[in-house]
Amino acid sequence: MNPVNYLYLAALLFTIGATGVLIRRNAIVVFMCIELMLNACNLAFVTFSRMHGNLDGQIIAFFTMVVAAAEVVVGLAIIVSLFRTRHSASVDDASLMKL
Amino acid sequence: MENLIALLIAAPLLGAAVLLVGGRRLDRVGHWIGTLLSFVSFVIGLALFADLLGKSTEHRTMTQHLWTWISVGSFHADVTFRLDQLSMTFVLLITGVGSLIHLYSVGYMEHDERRRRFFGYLNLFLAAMLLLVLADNYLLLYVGWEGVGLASYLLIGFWQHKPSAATAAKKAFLVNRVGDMGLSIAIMLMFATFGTFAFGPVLSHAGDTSQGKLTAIGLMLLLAACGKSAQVPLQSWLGDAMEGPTPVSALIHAATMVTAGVYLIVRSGAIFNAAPDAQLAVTVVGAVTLLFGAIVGCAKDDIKKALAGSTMSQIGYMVLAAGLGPIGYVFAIMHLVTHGFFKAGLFLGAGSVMHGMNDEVDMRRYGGLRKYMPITFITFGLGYLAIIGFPFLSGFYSKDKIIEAAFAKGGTEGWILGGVALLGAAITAFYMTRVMLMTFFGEERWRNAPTPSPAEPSVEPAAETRGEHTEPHPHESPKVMTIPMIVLAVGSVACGFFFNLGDRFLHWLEPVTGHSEGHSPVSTWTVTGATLVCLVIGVGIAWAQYGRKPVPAVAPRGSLLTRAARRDLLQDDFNHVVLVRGGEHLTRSLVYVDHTLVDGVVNGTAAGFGGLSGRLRRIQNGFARSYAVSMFGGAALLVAATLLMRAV
Amino acid sequence: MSTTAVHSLWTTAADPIAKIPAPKIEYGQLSPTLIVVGAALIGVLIEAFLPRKSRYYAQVFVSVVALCAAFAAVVALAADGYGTTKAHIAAMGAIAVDGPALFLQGTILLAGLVGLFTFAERRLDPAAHGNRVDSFAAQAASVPGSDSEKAAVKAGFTTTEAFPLLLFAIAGMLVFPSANDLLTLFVALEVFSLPLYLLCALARRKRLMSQEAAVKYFLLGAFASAFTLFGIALLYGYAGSVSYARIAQVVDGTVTNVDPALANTMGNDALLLLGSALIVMGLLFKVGAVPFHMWTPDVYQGAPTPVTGFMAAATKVAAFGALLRLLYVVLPGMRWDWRPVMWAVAIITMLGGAIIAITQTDIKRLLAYSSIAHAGFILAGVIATSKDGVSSVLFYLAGYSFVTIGAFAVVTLVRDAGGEATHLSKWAGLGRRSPLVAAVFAVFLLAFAGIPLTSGFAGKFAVFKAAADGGAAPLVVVGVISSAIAAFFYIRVIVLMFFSEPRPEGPTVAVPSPLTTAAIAVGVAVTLVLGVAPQYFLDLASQAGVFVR
Amino acid sequence: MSFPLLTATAALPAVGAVATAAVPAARRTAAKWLALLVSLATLALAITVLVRFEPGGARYQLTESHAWIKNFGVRYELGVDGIAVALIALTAVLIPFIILAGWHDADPLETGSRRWRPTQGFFALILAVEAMVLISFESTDVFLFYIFFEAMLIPMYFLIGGFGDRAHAQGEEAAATQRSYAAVKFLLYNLVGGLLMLAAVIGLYVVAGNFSLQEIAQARANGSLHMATSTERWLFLGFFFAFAVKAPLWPLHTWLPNAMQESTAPVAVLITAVVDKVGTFAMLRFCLQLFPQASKWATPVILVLALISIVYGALLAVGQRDIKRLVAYASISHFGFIIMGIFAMTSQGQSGATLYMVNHGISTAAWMLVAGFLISRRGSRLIADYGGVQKVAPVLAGTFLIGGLATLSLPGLAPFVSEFLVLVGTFTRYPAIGIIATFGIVLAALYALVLYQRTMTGPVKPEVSAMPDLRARELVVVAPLIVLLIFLGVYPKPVTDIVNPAVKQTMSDVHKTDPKPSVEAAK
Repeated sequence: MNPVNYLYLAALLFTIGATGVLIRRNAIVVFMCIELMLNACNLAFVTFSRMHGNLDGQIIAFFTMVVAAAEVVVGLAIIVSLFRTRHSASVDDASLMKL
Repeated sequence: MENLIALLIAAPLLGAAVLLVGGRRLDRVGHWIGTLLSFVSFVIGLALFADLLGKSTEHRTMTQHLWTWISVGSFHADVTFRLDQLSMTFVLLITGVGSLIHLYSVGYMEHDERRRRFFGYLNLFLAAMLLLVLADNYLLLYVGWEGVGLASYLLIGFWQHKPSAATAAKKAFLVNRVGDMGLSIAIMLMFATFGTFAFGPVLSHAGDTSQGKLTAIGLMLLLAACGKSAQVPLQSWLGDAMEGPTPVSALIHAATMVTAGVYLIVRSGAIFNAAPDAQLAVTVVGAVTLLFGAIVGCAKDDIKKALAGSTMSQIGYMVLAAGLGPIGYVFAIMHLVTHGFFKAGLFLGAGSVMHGMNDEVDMRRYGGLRKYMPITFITFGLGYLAIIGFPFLSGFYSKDKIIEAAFAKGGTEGWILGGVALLGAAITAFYMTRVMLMTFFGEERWRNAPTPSPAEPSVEPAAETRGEHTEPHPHESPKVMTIPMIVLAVGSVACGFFFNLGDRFLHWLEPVTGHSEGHSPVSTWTVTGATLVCLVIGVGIAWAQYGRKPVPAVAPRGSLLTRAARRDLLQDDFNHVVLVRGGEHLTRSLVYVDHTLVDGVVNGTAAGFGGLSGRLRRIQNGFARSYAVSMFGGAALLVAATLLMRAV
Repeated sequence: MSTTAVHSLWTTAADPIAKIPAPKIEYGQLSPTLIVVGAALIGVLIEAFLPRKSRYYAQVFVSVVALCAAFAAVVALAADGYGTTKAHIAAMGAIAVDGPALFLQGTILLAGLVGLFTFAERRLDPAAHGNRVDSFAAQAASVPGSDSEKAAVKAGFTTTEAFPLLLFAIAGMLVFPSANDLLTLFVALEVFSLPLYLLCALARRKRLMSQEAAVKYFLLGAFASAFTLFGIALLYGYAGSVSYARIAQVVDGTVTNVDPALANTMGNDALLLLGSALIVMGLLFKVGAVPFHMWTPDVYQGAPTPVTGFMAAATKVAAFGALLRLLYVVLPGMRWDWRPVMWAVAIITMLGGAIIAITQTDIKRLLAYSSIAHAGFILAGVIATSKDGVSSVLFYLAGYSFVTIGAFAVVTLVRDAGGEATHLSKWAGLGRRSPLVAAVFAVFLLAFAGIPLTSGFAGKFAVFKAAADGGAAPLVVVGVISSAIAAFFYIRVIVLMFFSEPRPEGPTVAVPSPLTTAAIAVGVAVTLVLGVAPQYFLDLASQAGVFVR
Repeated sequence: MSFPLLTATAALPAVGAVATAAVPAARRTAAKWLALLVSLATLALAITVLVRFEPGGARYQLTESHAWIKNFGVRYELGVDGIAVALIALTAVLIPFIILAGWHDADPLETGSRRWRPTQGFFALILAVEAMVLISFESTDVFLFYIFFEAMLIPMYFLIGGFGDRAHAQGEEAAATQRSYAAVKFLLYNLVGGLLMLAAVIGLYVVAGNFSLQEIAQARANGSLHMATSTERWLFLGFFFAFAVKAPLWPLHTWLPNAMQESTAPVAVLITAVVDKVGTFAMLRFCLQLFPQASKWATPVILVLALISIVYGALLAVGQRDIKRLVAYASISHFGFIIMGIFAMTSQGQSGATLYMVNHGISTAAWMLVAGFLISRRGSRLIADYGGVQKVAPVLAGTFLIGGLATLSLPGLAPFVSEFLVLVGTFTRYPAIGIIATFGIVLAALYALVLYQRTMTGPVKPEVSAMPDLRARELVVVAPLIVLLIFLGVYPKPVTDIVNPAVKQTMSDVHKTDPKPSVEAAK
């Protein structure tokens, strides 16, 4: 099967993730969407790696996972603290600062 | 000898400086300093005159170069004086009459606490006037020209606390400025045409350039003359100028300054000779003013304003003569000199009368004063006879010559001008007789006239300060005032005859002004006869109206013409409506424009940015997701644009 | 896909370990970064093992020492000629050691040091229960207003973790502009972003706003980096490698030995354009260019002011460095594709930032928008695509970062009961109350406005000159127009401080410790020196103007 | 390397400013005296410059040149030609009088409002402005000039916004807001101008590669530096706009009335008599030298604008109710004359314009400062609040009248010479414009005399009945100015001799010669 299709899939996942970020209110979900985007990137990396026939892509994928993990740590910390103060994880509630 | 010329000016200038800077400590002696210095100037003038007479005719022009004033590129102006027969004549007139009037003022201004300043201004005027007539180029003349304007401004407005006086002063200066504009444009034209504006080169090369340019220059000079000499259409200031103290009216607004225009035209004769159109304009202005002034003079009840009108019309005579070209120049100047004498005399007389009448100026509140102030009566009377041209008095000679010259112009012009001049003579006789009768004859109308008439608000302040509106006690003025009057009276009787003995004056001036005998369609004697007839008619009518029947203490309504004439033939009203009102509207609207439009555009732009900012910041609505949207959109745009760039 | 390709791939994957060469790392040339990272790790250990009381001092000490040492290392490298002649690529092509890298690292380190001073300031906030406190939350984990927070405050806790976080951020920033392959770029990006997200959440006062800022910054930042990552993936797909040099070669078409198997992807321009656009977008997000700027005002306002100052200065420096390297090293071949786009971005950034700032009422937001406008000005220099352009941008960044930190440091001084009084109305008549502070702030504002004899003018002039030289005259015109607009609100603040009557209930100006004083003093000094006698630094910047390939 | 006289002249007031600012708050009087002494010392230096300068010598004399910012091609280059010397002298002469006149303007009010007006600051700012003005007259490097042309705004801005007339109709609060509005307006107008000029300066660098006025001018002259016509025009417009704002030329003038109205009289004089001159000076030095073709190309439009300024300014002056605004609009009219003279491109016009700058400086100073004394006595700027002052304060009235007469350029006073030169210079090349401009002298008479009449003459208003006459200090300020006015009116040669050679140079820069008269009568 032509690996290009995996690229299409990656693009699709990425778009889904992005859309999720734009339309979902819950911070956690938004964050998961971002993770989805990152994973879409991973898929793309791996696919390209396969197409190019070198390992760089696969290695980058690992790096990405690590980074994603770190992001989770930081992100969840922030979101949770926000949740505990406001008792809601809605992104839209956090709009004190505007204009 | 020519080094003395500068002293002529220096003396009064020094006086002005000392008196104005000196401060109160000079109040005691100030007036004497001023008088002394003006006499000094007069003596120097006499010395120079003697020297000039000593010389042969062609060497009678002396110049004194002091320093280079302005020098930029080819633009070169020197401070150089030029004394020739013409300027000599003026110097003597100015310093002579000036000195007399200084003397007179010592008495007249006795009660004014600002007398020192008054004399300072008088000296300033003398200096400026002398500079005017002694300048060797038009730019320097311009300095004197505006200098006398300043002096007259200061002196008309001398009683500044009177709004009327302040207004009159301002008006005089402004109207003069309009004239000055003409002079400066004329100078620019000269510079552009001849590359210089010194008398010598300009006048000697006048012929070398085109008609058009010369006409332009001539008309501009005429405009200047109109401003300074109160000729139509710029005459309106002279009447109001009577707000000034009477000696000022005598010196500046009768004898000397107002005649500067005539000087200018005669001085620039070469230009006018080469520009007949300009000359015609001059004669027309002269003729019109001649009648205008005369008519106004007939209607005024304020003695000074009546005399002012007469001044206007007499200067009209001179301008008319000057416009006639070589045939008229000399007579213009001659009439100027004689007029200087008798009109100054008349004003001083009027001043003396007012002095004795608590500064009342309304002739309808005079009457029968000849018993109370005999000297004034006699001197005034002599002046009167002189101005109406009573045979063998000075006016008779000078005016006759002008009328003859007018006829001698030839053609229909000649007839018209001559006719006008004759008519003028008649009217002159009328209004002067009227003044004479109302003032010195008839019943004593001042007996039952407690308050000054509201018609004449311009009551001199001395009266207010003294607070007397009770019945006046007419009395003769002190010696210091009467002596000048007597001297001037003598002058106005004799000088005409003296000048004409063997055409002295003619030969004296001819080298400067040039002279040509016109061929008059009518003989000299006819003219003289006609003049006398007119004279008699004028006097007769006046006597019929004011001599036989009593004069009403309150002015009757009078005919349309009279009412118009009382208002200077509506000329002021015209100015007010057209210029003043129009100007006010213009400035007010401009202020509005400046605020709303010019400023508004800028403020508007600022406000516009503010509004835009206010609208744009709404995008920043605080919702993270909308920020994400903008980022997403931005990214999309970025990608699209990049692809597009490649596509095209 | 042909079987040979599969086979080859398999074999490559199956190669014996021996075939993988041991990496060769030039520790000496990476020393600045390594020092900072090491110090950060020590900081973590301090948190773990030292008693609370002594942590603060230990942390400050370690951080200061580390930053100074790192800066010394940078200077040493530069003196050694790594900036010019010996410039080359270290760490197996991962890190470039060259002029721009060293210059920017130096700038970041100094900015970090000054920022550190403001972090360590403990005199401004009134002492809580006898404990001096800095501007960081007593205990970030405790809910605002909760008992646990009160307890933490009572116990005199302070979040000394801020210092290691700062160091980590700085470390990431040091790598960012010198990263020479996309992977390093991405990692560095995250390394300096994540600590900043956290730092934003640590404000002692106004914690809700602080947390909100953190959330926004985090979500949007992660969002952006996801885009970046996807862009990286695409570029990788395009070039078959993430190394700048390799990609550049492919872009220029000068690539050798193309594997026939890759013919269908290698050099596919669609990938190239998409990829580079997305990566650039990620960087533009960091520099806060319109339309990726919207996080800036909120985050600047919500974050603790020292953090804001540091962030505003250092992030810009690092991000612009990376942007420059990307555009000058990787993508010069497609200059004609990205220049027009950048033109547009620069223009809307300059105008947008300036215009929106006019109606701001909060001093921190105002400065945020002004920083956006400045990003636009710097972009104008980036677009010049010339050596002059590079050096002018470097110079601008150096000048700008110190002015920014100084300005925010002044903001920390103006306080009332509720902490910092950032609403503009409260600044009315400040010039009457404390002329000196007002004057200093006025100097910073004038520098922002680009009045001559300040660093702002020199920088702006350099950038615009480069842009005009590079044929971007219209950009210069837009630049001066937006500077004029910007001048309006800077002046508004000055008017407010000097010409309007002080409010009775107006804020007081706290007397800072030598730390903040030093930060402000450095700001003023740099502003004036770079304004009056910029020659030396211009030389420095122009020597550092060449990227190694 | 001789003694850097020009640097010293500019540096002295700068140092003085710092020193004055450093004087402790209590020693207010000391600060005043210090400032006065510094300004006098500067005057001494300026006179040395005047003496050391040889008319007809090299074009730029007393030159200094040091490297400054290599990368921008900027050098620290000073040098003066006749025009610059004249204006330096003017500045140095006026500043002591300004300081003396403003002696009490910045004293903190003992009673009532908590105005923040440290005397030290006031005088320090004045000296700072002087320093910057001087250096911008001296600099022959475009960039150097630009820097101080711009930096000058900041001290001016604080002088306008920080210090105003004491008593104010609507009370201090309103006064403060109006002041800051005026200050902001001043700053923004000039900043916008300056920023556009910045673009042009950069463009000039891109074209020419350096900023040295002499080098560029030479290169332009000998054709080695070619500018595309459109480029030259754009650059010219960039420069001219900035100078036209500063000058100010209609319709960019509206900042001036506000600024002069709100600031104290000495500061107003500083604005119009000193600072604004930099604009007209720069037109003469930079626009004409750097962009001769473009200058000629723009001449018609500029002349028309100048003409509008003349008439428009005068008419608005007539319409004003506020004494200071009136003076401001009068100045606008005068600046119209100056600009007209510059762009008439005749030696009379340009010499006249330069002379005009000097004379207008002195006459406005005299007029405005006396007006300031008047206002400080009554505490109102409205003309309607005065009347009959000459009765109670004759000397004040007299000096005020002389100031007014100078403004309406009465012959015998200095402004007449320059105004007439400008008119003649314009007339010989553009007769129509020259004639229309002549109407300006009538309008000038109108506003000057109307102001005098309304304030000084007529019955004495009760509010002014107790008004004291000029004090010794004030007399010391006014008298020398009046003497100068008369002297330069009677004997302007000292100035013209210095200016003429420089103007000849400028004329040759723009390849123009005076139009020849049709009849050679001068011989």
